Amino acid sequence: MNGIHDIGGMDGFGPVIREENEPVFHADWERRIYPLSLLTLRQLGVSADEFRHSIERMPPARYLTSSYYERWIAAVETLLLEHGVVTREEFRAALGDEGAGAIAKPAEGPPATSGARSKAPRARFKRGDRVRARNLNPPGHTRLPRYARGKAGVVVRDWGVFVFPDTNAHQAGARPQHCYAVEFDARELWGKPTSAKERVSVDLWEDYLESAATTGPKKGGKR
Amino acid sequence: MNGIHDIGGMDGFGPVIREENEPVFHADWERRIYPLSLLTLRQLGVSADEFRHSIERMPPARYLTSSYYERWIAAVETLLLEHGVVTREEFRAALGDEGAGAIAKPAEGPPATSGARSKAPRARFKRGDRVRARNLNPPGHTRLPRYARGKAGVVVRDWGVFVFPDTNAHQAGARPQHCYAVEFDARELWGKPTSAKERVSVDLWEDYLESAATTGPKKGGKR
Amino acid sequence: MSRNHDAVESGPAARVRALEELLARKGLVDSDSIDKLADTYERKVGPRNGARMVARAWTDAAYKKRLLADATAAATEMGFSGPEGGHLVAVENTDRVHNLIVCTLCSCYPWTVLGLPPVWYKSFAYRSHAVSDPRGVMRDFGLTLPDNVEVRVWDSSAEIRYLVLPKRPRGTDGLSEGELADLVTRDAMVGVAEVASPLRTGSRRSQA
Amino acid sequence: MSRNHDAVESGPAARVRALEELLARKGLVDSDSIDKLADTYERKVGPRNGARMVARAWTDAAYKKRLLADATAAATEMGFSGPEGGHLVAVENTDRVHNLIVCTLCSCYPWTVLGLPPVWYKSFAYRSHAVSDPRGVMRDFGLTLPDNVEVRVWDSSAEIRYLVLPKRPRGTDGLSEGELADLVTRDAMVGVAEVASPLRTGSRRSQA
Repeated sequence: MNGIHDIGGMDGFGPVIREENEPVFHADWERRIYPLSLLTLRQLGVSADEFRHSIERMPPARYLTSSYYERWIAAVETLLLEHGVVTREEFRAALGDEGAGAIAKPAEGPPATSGARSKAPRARFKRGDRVRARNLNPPGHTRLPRYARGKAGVVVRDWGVFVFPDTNAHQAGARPQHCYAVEFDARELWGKPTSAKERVSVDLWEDYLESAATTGPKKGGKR
Repeated sequence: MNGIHDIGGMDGFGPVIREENEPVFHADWERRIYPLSLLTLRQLGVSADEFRHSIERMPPARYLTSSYYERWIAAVETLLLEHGVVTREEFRAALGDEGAGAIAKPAEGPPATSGARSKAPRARFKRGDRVRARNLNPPGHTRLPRYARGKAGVVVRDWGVFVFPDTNAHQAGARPQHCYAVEFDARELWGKPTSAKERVSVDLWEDYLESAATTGPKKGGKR
Repeated sequence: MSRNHDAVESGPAARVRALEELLARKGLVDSDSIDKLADTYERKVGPRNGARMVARAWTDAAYKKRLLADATAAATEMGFSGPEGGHLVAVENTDRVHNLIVCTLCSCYPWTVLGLPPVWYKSFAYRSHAVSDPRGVMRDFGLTLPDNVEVRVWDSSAEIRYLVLPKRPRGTDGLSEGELADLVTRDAMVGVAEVASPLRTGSRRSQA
Repeated sequence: MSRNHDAVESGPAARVRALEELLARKGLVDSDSIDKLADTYERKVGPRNGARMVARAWTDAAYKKRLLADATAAATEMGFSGPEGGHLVAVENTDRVHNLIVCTLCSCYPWTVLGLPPVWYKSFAYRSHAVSDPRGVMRDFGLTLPDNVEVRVWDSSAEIRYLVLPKRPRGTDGLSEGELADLVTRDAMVGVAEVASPLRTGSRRSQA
């Protein structure tokens, strides 16, 4: 989903403010929700993908007005409800409302994929290949940031085989496949006429990519 | 700027809720802020472009948590402050805080353009031309939505000559130029394999566009 | 309901009052001008204007032609004009094409002919999804179009303001221009609805 | 300061207490396990781990080679491992290239070697601008790079976790590995700062 979490390239959030001598946790409740969440996720067998997606499905205004650990509270509540561990009635008795899961966007996953793919599939791309991130806008979880979609870059590393977040977050299959570091020139991403060199590397799964040769003319030379 | 206002294509806001027998204004303050704003903008000589940009520069969380007319309040306060009509001290005395302008992102406009361009410049494109929206990410105001950037479409209408928002909002020149209705296939915009036909027309100024032939292969045939 | 609103909005209400006082002291605005302008939008400008244009286009082929060629002139000719009507364009719904109007970047709307936009038109839900999932948005309004009808979305990103000319419903042959105008809704002129046939309502009633 | 925080966060504080009680009753979590895990992140895991790796890489060419070839193994060899360290990658700053780490989609971070991320790393300001304006973000931290230094941003969109190997500052020839580790900051290992030279501080002091 094109959620509020996908904020790479957005403007308007102001300068980055650094806190001097920052503590690990700013309050006792942060110190407790963090391990509480980790333990709960382990008990429920929730993957990192599913956990991330439970945060992404928060109402956008709530996402932006919540602190980092407040988003974790919301995620845990959503998952407890969706995994049938806690009911809305139990939340109401304990929290005074039905829990964040009651207002989270329902997950819309892709259809389950068969387990037909091998566990160590062959890599379609190799270092130096010019690729283009596909313009995918799935309704469910994805780790292809909007700012990279449709943009051409170069494979700089093959990280090996990883489960595919877009299906794994929805229990729709692990779909293991190669994941690559794809390097984009900042001019390609933002169209800016920078004199100073800037490149952004994004880790992208094979299903996010297509050969750049098939969709556009080759720009620039060899690297 | 890639502000929170540029939400075309975003997910997570839920279904559209229609109000039965909706009144023109929902409260007396809405009934007053609306004409108050129009009159103030007229007095200050604020263009629609500058007005829109004053809304876009609201902090994103505040933008999302404000109602439509609350955003107008913020915009008017910002413009009154920036035009030097009301001081922060006066706002503090009247409102209890320094006004929304104190927390708005400062405008970052482009350098002023010379008035060299003629008032009725020649149209570079004509109906039927295949064009591509440029990948522009200016720090200031723009009316080129993010979802259209980098996408190819077809000119379906030439609306004639209009002042250019990206400079006009910043008092950096009117830069009059042709504005076109450019029609994009939904598959081009969202990459979705729709069987049902969908097209989105966006009104785009000439400076937002380049000939599609120069940046990619021609897809599809004549129209 | 409206009392509820007042309670929730006591913040902005107090703020607007203070702003108005401040600007009045500075001689920038006055209470009479504010009232007058508010009255205009509450009483004079509204979807009734657009509905009359639509009804006339349905009954007067020459007017329809003028409307589709130059909606600004066609509106002015009926007495509807104003700052936001300067570049009005009418787009026609047919059996093959259905048009939908949105403004993703703010909430541009053809004020002169439809009045001020409803809350849903200005909502983030509508602005975000009308361009990426127009059929889903229409379903939110109870309108399900057949797959063979092409959807054309118009994002009002510049100074053009769009008005949808809906399809004339069946069973309206004998109706006058005024009766037809009564059938035309704001929602139909934005494209999230069709104009309902009086026949259908009638038959439903006769079944009940 | 921390009292202030408690006051502001009384909402979440009460909520987390109620959640913990509810889940404890269900036998899902217990207070001891929570304390133990919290302790681990407050006391055992932190940027000191990464700093020791950096200092060693500066003084031990063979270790540096191993670190750049397989940072996961190079971390494990020093006793640092864990679920978030499974795919650790070190990227080296040189006179020509400066690396910066971000996670635009959430807040992925190399926990095992740097501990939990600071608030600024998780902030919308950092996540949004690190990819589109990395030099501007560095300036927020007081770091202005010459234009001829290439900036390479790594967006942690998958399961790879990045660690920046900063440049060894001048004037550190005589320092021990432990003394070097004391110079290495978390910010430098994320790429928003350079490791300051002890010389510069010294000379500034001698001027004062």
